[in-house]
Amino acid sequence: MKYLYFPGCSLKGTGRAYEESFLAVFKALGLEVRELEDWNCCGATAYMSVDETKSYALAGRNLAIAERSSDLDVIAPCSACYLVLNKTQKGLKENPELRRKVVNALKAAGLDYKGKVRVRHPLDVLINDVGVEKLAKFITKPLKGMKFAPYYGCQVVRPYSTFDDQYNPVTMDKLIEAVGAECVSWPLKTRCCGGSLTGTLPEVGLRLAYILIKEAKKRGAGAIVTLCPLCQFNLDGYQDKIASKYERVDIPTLYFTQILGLAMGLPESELGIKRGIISAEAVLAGR
Amino acid sequence: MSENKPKQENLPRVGFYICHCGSNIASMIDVAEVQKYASGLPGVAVSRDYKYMCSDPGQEMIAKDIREHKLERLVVAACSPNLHEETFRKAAARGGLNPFYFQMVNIREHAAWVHEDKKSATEKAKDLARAAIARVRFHQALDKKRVPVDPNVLVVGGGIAGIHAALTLANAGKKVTLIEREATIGGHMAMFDKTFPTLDCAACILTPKMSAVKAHPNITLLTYSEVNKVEGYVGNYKVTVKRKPRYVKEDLCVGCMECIDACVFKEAKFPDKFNQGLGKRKPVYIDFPQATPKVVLLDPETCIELKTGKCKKSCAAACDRKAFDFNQKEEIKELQVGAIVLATGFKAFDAKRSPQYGYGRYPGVYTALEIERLVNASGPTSGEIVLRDGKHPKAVGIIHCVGSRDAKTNKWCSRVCCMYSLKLAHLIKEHSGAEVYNFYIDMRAPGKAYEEFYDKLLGEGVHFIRGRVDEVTDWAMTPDEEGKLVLRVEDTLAGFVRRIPVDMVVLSTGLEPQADAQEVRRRFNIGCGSEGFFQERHPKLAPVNTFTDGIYIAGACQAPRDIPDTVAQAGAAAAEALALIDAGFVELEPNTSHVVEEECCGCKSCVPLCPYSAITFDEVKKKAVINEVLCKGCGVCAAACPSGSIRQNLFEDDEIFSEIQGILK
Amino acid sequence: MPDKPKVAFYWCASCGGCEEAVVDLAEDILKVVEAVDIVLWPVAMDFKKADVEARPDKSIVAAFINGAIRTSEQEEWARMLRRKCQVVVSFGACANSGGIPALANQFKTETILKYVYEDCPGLDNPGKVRPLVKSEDEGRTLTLPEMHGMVRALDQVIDVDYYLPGCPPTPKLIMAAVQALLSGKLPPKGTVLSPDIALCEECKRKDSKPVDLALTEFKRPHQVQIDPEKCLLAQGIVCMGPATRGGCEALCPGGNMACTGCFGPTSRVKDQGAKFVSSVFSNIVPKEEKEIDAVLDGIPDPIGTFYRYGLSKCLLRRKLN
Amino acid sequence: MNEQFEPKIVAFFCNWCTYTAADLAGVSRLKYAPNVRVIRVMCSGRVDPQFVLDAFARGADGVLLGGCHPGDCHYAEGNYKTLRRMRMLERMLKGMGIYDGRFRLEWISGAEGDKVKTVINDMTKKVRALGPLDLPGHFRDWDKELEELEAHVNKDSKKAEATHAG
Repeated sequence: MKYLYFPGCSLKGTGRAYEESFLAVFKALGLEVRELEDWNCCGATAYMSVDETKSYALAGRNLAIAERSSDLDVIAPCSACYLVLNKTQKGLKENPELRRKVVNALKAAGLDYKGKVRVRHPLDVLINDVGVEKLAKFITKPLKGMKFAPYYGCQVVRPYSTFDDQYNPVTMDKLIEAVGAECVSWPLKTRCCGGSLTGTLPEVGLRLAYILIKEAKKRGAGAIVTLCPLCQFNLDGYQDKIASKYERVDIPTLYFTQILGLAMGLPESELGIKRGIISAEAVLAGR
Repeated sequence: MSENKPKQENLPRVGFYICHCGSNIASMIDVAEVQKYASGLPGVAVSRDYKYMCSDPGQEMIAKDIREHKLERLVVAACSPNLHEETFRKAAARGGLNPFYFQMVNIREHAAWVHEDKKSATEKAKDLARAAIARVRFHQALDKKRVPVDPNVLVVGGGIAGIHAALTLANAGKKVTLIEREATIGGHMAMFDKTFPTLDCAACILTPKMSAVKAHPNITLLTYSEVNKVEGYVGNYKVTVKRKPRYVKEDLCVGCMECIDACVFKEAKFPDKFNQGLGKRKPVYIDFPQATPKVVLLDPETCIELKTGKCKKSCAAACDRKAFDFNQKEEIKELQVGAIVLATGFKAFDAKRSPQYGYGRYPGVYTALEIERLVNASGPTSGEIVLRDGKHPKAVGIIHCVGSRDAKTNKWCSRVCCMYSLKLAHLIKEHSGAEVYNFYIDMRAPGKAYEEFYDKLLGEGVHFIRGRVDEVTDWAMTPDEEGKLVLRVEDTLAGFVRRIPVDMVVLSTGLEPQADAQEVRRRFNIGCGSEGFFQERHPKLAPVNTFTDGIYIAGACQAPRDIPDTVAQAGAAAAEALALIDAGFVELEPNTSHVVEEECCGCKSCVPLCPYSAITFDEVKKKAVINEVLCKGCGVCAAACPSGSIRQNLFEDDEIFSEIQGILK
Repeated sequence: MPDKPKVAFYWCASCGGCEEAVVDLAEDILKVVEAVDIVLWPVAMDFKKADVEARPDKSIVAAFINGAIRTSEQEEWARMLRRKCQVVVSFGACANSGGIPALANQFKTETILKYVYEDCPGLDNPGKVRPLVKSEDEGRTLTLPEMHGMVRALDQVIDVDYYLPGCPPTPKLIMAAVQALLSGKLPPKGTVLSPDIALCEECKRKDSKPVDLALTEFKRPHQVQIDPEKCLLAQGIVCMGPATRGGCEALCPGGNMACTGCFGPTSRVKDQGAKFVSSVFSNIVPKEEKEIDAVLDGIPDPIGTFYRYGLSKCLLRRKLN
Repeated sequence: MNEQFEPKIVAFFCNWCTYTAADLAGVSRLKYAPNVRVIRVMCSGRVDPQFVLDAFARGADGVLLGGCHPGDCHYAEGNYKTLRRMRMLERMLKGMGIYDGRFRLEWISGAEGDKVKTVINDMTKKVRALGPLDLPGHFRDWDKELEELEAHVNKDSKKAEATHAG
């Protein structure tokens, strides 16, 4: 199976570990992934509230490029990119006036947008296209004895639930079990990680992140596993600030592609394990 | 190739009447203008408008006009034929005119009520009137066919609705067959502990009726059976019934239950469906003590003998009446009945479809039916409110409208879950003394003594919080939430989000159609809404009838309904069936089709078209023949006869062509 | 002895097959000639228009007019014969319902002329010259009949007394018509001079048609080896028999070819094509749209098939454009 | 007169489903365009393609056929016959220059009152945009070419009679 890949700015920046582990795992699974040439920033959720037409055109450009080169699905690992691209598809389908403006704008750039391409999430591809049985064949070093808390964040399940349930998503839980680890029962799977508030209103943002990491630790999770670069950054990056404001928790935050890579026996260096601020060394040593 | 316009002079004399329907029609259609316009149309001898055509004076006016003006045709422009076609046919007959020389024009439901511009609505009324006046010229005199009605009745579904209907019919002296899919009758009601608003114990008021059914000479009770096929037509239905094997002979077993004790499985191991899986049962079991018929049955999935054939069959050995029969097979029975009452009941909403409430994830979350079993003295915990981990809950939260009034699941209000939530609140408080919180959106207590019951609960100190619970979580935000289930809810009266920690959560799941509603309604050839509730002929005027004559519906299969209304409907359905049977005959609409023998070339094109095999081919005469009694009058063969040799009464080609011509002038 | 009743034969837009049918009366033609005096028969006798015009109105007992009305000349002849004759018999499918020529009603006149005088393969007309209704040649003006916008049946131009169906009508029916005319015992005006019952009545293959025929596909005659005994429709071949008036004694099915509907519908049917569609597709097997379409694809030219002889009498009369 | 063109649409509704849905739309006071005139048949399978052609020939700008959803027919299979016939009729209508939504087949169950409203409003809008079909008008135009010649031929006949009056 072949896919196009839309990295987005995070996976080239703070979320580089996500890109490295994603590419490594997909390569190992024999899934050919080709980065979209000349992709541009997706505008993230902020731009849409500033200027809807321009933001749809900006995100729509990526979709037009994807459609131009082939009819393959395009994978957008970052939750924000995944949400924005899906929202653009839906918005342009339901709003003919907006669609006319965006299509004309893209025509001026020599692109023509039809809206046929499907935007996919890597987790959806792993669980639904590849399937847990096939994945099991690749698991050479199951992460026995490790307990992970699955954190989905918000954008992958709200406002649209595309490949999982809105209230109680389970695809990542299945992946954690597939890699041989234990999935901690954790009701805060989709509770807000603070998002951009950690930067703009720290007294609110940090408290939200603190609640998540505290409860995960309390329920015995060795690490939190997530699928969104911003959540990973909020939970992993601010633990010093949280420690000074509340209490020290110290729990690493890994990407689901990283733990899958480890279970498939891929070297840590290829999975960007070292990039985490809270070191996962101790936790992973036990495997 | 001449046009079929009859000559001007020999046109039959037509009486045209347009109804004001109070202001329903007159407010949007200029009835005087239509009346005047119609009076000028060829053949119209009398043209009147009147405030209420369907009233007695209205009908009397028609009868008088027919006699005085020697009218030969009648056209009434008013409401839908589905409403008053019969009324005006009878009026025509009273005037001495064949009732089928009449054509109705729908200018209320199809015009006055749905248009906003008086000019175009009046224009439309004139077109439709002209079409009917053109059409009625070609009407033929017809008369309804009478067909005898079989006096036996079939009642499908052994819940309280089916039980009450069957008893009412049997007490009226009719032979009734009551069919129930489960091993015992009693339906959902048998599972309840008490019933609102009087707190009668469900078993106390239901068991006498169940034993009355068992004892009644006129009722044949077929449990563990399903209807496979329905053929025939009103008054003459042939029903095929499939009886699943119990592996126990019903006439021998007296329900002493000694076989259950003797079963090789020492303790009960398998989830007991009747107790919503809370209790356990053995492969040989009986649903509940008052099960009717009081006969055990074997579960082929778990009984070793049935699965492997290698069991010492201690159950059979213990049975001195030798009631066991391990190779009992599925049995097919045929019934002849004149009327059928469908009382197939409802299915409770599956709480797992609202994952935010955590049913199936948190052991402390129960469905209302599970609580009905817990508070029930003959339930798995003999009435003791106890959690799955054995502890007694100090605080219980009851969430109303689970799955109901929700765009994501079921849009409709389930009508009973407010009242049974109040009842459960009372029972839980009474049995366990716990603090009880009811989370509701609107407290709906519309029935007799319902509001008073709600007041009683308020008096008993139950906490009522108005708001839709957002989620049930075991995440403790504060120390006093540790180990509890926390309900997060926006209290719309207090105006802020609250977190209520409780030990047990009860989900008041709503009512929805049975899972197989679509197949069942196709089997009985009745309609149903897209969600699956059976379609009544008219929501107000014929709530227990269906569009198929002879088939009636009662209870929650038609819409969510509480027990009092269900029993009332069951009585109504029984009355409708009795009316049909006691008439002794049924009049079939005469709009059947017939082959004109000398015109038929014997091409057999029509023969395979009839789903009721009413069309056969006479090999001697080499002509197609239609059996008028089997013909249901759909007209498919009339449209398909390539040489135009089949006519459908009341819908002949001339009549429809003239209607088209009338509309388009 | 008083001079014999005069009859006229005329042909408008026709192939000459109907003339051929009269000749096919063979020796019976002598009986006809004995009884009547033919005063017009362009294909066989040299009477001119002026000869007919010279006759007083209604002096001819009957005119048998075959062929559809396509040009102004044909219309003129038809109107003149109507004036000159007491009884006009519309003779054959072209006169009754437009016949094969009426299939042109699916095309604009310009499309037809462009094809015939410009695009037709094998044509040698570099100058794209077209015939003109009026043209000058060495001081003389030459006029040609004008081509009407559509092909009409005879009774769409003049009032017609009787109809002789068929392409062509069978000699037997022609003889019966002539004898009826001579005997003066005539059915009511407008009658079609053939039994008012569909063809299957006389078809020998009728018994082999199953009572529960449900087709899954339609075949064209060249695609299948036709069983000479079995009902053609049952073999999946479009046979218009059930929707076509009998009287021809099922000549075509007898000649191992499906009936194509030339006798027109029975008197109870207003549009033969629409009625046949209503019947023949009612019981094809598929119930889903896609599969239904696949079966319908077995009939690539529905209008040409179901209105082969009767497009003028289709309720829509001609293609809209 | 610049008054907007109002299409006239003839509808055949089956008694058990679409006609009942139209009644329901009435009972629920839903508002929709007044351009449709309904003819009631017991089953959509009673509608003979001749009726559709006759409606167009007599001046209908659109024809709407309403029946029960497949599987719901009160007579079990009537609507399958309708679907088979009308799929072919649509092809023939297209062949005769009538398409683009002037003829429309809709499955509407007895409970879908609002579908009757949306279908009628939508079809009225579309047919209004297509403009009048007006076959009777076309028939008159096509037959104009006959009148001139008729006058001419009858004029000559007077002359011919005169010469042979004697």
